[in-house]
Amino acid sequence: MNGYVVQVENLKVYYPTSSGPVKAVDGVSFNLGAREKLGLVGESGCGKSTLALSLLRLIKPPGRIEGGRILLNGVDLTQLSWDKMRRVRLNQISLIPQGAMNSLNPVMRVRNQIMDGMRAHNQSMSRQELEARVYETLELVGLERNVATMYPHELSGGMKQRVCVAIAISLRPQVVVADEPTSALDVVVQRQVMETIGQLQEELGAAVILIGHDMGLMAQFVERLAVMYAGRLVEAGGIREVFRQPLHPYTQLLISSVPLLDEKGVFRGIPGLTPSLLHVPSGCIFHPRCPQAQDTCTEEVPPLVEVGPSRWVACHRHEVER
Amino acid sequence: MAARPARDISLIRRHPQLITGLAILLVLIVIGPVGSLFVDTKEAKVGAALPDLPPSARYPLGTDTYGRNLLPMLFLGTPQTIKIGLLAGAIGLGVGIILGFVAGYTGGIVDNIIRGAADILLTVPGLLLLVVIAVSIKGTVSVNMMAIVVSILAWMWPTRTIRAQVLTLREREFVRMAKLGGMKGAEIIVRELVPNLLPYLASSFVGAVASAILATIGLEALGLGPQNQPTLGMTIYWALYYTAVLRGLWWWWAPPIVIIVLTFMGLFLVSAGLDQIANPRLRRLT
Amino acid sequence: MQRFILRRLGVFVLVVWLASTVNFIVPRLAPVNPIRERLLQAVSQGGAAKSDLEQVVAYYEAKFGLDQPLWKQYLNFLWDMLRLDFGVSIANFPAKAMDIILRALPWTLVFLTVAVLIAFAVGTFLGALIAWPRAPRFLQFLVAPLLTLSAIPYYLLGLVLIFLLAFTWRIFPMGGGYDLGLVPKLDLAFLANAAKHSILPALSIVLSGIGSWALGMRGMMVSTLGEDYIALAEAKGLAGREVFMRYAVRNALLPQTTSLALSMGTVAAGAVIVEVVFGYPGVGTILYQAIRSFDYFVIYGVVMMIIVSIGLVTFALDVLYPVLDPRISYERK
Amino acid sequence: MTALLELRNVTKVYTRGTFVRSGTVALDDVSLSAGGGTPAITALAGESGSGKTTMGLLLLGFLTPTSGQVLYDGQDLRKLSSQEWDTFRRDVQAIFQDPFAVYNPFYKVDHVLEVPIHKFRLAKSHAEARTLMEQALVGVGLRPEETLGRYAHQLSGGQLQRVTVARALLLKPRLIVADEPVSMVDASLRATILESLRKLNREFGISILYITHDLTTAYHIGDSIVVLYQGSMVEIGHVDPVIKNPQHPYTQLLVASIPWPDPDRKWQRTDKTALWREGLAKTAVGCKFADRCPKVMPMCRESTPPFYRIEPRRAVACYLHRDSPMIAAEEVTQLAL
Repeated sequence: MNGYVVQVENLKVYYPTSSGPVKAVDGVSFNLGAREKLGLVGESGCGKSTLALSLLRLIKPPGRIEGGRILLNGVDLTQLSWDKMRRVRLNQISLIPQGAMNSLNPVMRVRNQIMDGMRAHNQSMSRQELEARVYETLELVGLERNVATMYPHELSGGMKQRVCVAIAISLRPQVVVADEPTSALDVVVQRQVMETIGQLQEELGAAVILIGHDMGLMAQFVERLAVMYAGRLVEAGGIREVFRQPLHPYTQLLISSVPLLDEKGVFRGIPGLTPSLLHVPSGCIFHPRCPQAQDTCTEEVPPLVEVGPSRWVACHRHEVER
Repeated sequence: MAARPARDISLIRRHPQLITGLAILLVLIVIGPVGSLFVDTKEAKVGAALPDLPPSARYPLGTDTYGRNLLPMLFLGTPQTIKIGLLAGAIGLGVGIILGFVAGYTGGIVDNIIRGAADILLTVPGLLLLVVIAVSIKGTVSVNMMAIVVSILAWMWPTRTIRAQVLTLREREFVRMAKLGGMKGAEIIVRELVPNLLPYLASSFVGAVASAILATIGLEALGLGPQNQPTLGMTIYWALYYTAVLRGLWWWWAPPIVIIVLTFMGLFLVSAGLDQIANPRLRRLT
Repeated sequence: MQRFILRRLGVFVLVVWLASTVNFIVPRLAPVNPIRERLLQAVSQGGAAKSDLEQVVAYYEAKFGLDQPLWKQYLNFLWDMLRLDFGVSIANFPAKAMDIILRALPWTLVFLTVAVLIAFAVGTFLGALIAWPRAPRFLQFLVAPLLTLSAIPYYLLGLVLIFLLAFTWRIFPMGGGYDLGLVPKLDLAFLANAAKHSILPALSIVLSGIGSWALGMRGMMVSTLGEDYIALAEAKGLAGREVFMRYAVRNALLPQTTSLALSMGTVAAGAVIVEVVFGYPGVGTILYQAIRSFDYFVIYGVVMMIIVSIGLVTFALDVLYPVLDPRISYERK
Repeated sequence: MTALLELRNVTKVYTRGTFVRSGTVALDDVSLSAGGGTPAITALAGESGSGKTTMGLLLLGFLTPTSGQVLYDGQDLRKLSSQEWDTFRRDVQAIFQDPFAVYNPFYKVDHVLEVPIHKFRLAKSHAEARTLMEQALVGVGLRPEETLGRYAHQLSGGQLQRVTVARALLLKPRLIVADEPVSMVDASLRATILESLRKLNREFGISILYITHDLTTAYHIGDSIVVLYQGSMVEIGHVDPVIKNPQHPYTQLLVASIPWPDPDRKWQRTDKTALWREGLAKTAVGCKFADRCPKVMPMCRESTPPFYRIEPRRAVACYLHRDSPMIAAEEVTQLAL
């Protein structure tokens, strides 16, 4: 085992529709080191949520994992039986959901929603042990003990999301997948929840995959960043390298479209429309909107090439430099 | 209103429930008048034939203790029961639309009163209130009067469903955008709300017709229907009255039950199909 | 929480008041007061109990004090209703309407509650299973038969059952509450016989009920399974059984219980006619006989008793609801 | 100089329950003017529950205040004659948050453009109406042949939002209330929409009330800014000083919580209590932010702080600035123009 807790190789997740397959994830590969904070950024419709769900094999039919492997500590999750996979969830890899608002069972107290997860994975724990563990986890996410007996409708948005975080870390998993955990929250509460996840990551030593579209949040939280566009990885690298000199034209435009404080009133967007995953453009998927597109870009699909220590990009312009 | 685009024709083709439901209902509506062409409806009178004859070539559905030929009785009775259902359903829907819109659109106290009345009346066994009313109307009840009596309790479900829809639609931004576009009051209801309500209006109508027919047959089975009309419910009442079941005259009560069951299945399939159009997330039944 | 119960109690009182008002007003609306007309007609026919009927007319005159102002009559009427004194039965004078009804009520309550509970429980569970993706596939073939069953009104299904199970194959008695020779008393033999007689009527309600409850529940489950909390439950690695029972069914049960409360009216109405079809000695048959003989006081009595008991059941369900759904009982802080 | 639209001492309480009225106070005695002389873009910033959307709906006449008045050209909205109401509708338009919700699924997207043209009689013939629509669409960077004749579900969120902006371009009202116009649109498409809004203001002299929870877009597009906290205004002034050097503790917390897209510019250290005690019951008397305020003083809990003018065109409702001159509420609203 080469120090990677998760290795994704050429993962493909398609949604068959009457007019052809929607290629939500079309051959994505990346690695996640133990205790590492990896960001997965992309705009809506780029397949990042599908990727998150596929890591826990939670793709709902008609969606299917078409190909590729997902290795968790060397074990290929795509081959596991339904029940074996169930035992891996929460135990080794857990999910912090996006829709905090109604991810909790409205008719069940917070305590039971944390306990049933733990009980599902080790029946041996006694009731007192479970109860103690619940209070301990609530404290970890900065919630008072009385929250345990409350129902979800009595909690604020931020508190609900922190209960979801508590559930996700209740069995000390090795990997936590956070699928846009704060997209529905206000900026102050967002910071609060993100700082909670950050502290827990250090204390518990779990690897975190943060999935989202907010470049600012990525800059504040993650160590390595991977950029997704229309179902494919276009760039990956250390957070500072990607921000200092983004290699892929899409990443460059993405970073420049996030307004900074010093240039008031200057807006930079990305021309054109996000491509449909049904009729994927030929060659490089970004070529219709890419200001530096050349002929080769429209014909060949640029492979993801390593241009530096764990520094990847999928763009014909960078093949030449190799 | 803008002509419905092609989109809707393909929509219906993709909904088998709606089509089978409509087909069943169409057959039931047509069976009466068409059937009567081939059979002498005068034989549906008392004494037209020997009593209690089992089905035979001459009398395909046999005869009852009154000596009435049951086949023409069925051809005359079916359209009448359906007519009562449609009439009461229409009245129920009409009242339901008015109350549903008023409650949904105005809100406040008016909404609470209407919603409260509808919910309370739904829990009360409406049939019994109808019994009290029907019993008090001396003399023979006509088919139309039957429809009116039954419609007294057919408006609650339509009011509930339409009110719920109006409440959700009213909050939608496109209503505000219409107001910003210069539209006011009634025009907003007609041009913005009603087109989105059509599937719900149709399925409420189907629901009202179903509950009206159920109530009608209930009243008639208790003998409170039109005495001289061969409606499905009355046929069953006479069959009960003359203990046809115990005497094994199955051909007297079985056909009306088959027709009634087909009617309800047709209505159910149509309303399920319409709900499917209204929100495609509901998976198809079969 | 108390405010919620008070409101539901208010609804119950309103229902009872509504029922008694309808009973009071409707006969007076008709061109000729039907009760009065029926009495005079009975008296004029003479017949053996001529003197009894004259007493009934006198009783009726005194009781309703037709000369008194309408509102005074109304108040008397309401007072009688509260005391459940529905007056005297015209058909079998001098028996009090209330006594006749009380004799029949237990029959109805027993067989109806048992049938409805079984239908609701089995139907709801079956509907939930049909909607559950990981349930056995053959369940999908149940949808069509369930649809047919739910399309048949109870009493018509009863007719079919009598013909098949009683007339042709003679497994169950043809009808009635107990064998003719027996005298109703609370011993085992009688109770067993009564139970045997109640099976077909109960079965007609159960079979038809299962159909409609299953389809209702299936619809609720389909929308519940799309919720985020189901996705998180699966992400927690909970066993399928637990996600099904404590997350999906538990939440889909809420609207299902509301529709149970709302359907009480139609269920009771259907049961009345089932009793008529089976000649089962419940309040339904009493009502049927009262209608045929235009025995008004008994009719109003039966109508009031059924409405009041259904009102009680609905009130009980309403009070039970906050127990199922915590969001209702706890006022938001 | 009377503003086109003005909220004067408006309080709005949403009540629930028929018999026992339990209400939540959305707006607490707020005064604000919009659309005055020089057409400006006023940003109205606050978190969810701060009452910013309620203010927008009040200005648009979709809600009536529990107390206080909503004035159009100095006249109370409720007293406008039907004819005056039409000119009010003509002058004040809106852009809403959810691009899809604004389109009635029954009609094509053209409906949203055709209705106002017809109702406000902007074109004499169908052909003229068509050209008006096409010009407006081109004005927001859309190709008419790819947009008109389509249903909303056939277009993307970004395209639909631009059609709504084109609608405003078409009508050229005097004031637009834009409630979170870009929050549901991807960052890459936001630029074109914000650009069109600024064009509406700079080239066509349309004042814009830009309602948002995102201070960065407020900074980039707004001229002046009003910061709201739980139904009350806490800071008001030109957008540059307020964001770069916030004075009210709540505004400071908001600015400190912005995740800057720069790995070397980490979240500023802030006081833990301010960050964590979110969602607590608000104190009845005194400053609403007192429970979370790191610099809270006894006087903050005794009475509600008035506005203090700390710069010619800037005011803060906080006792920390009690030595600056007080400023009356009516005058404060002028600062936002």
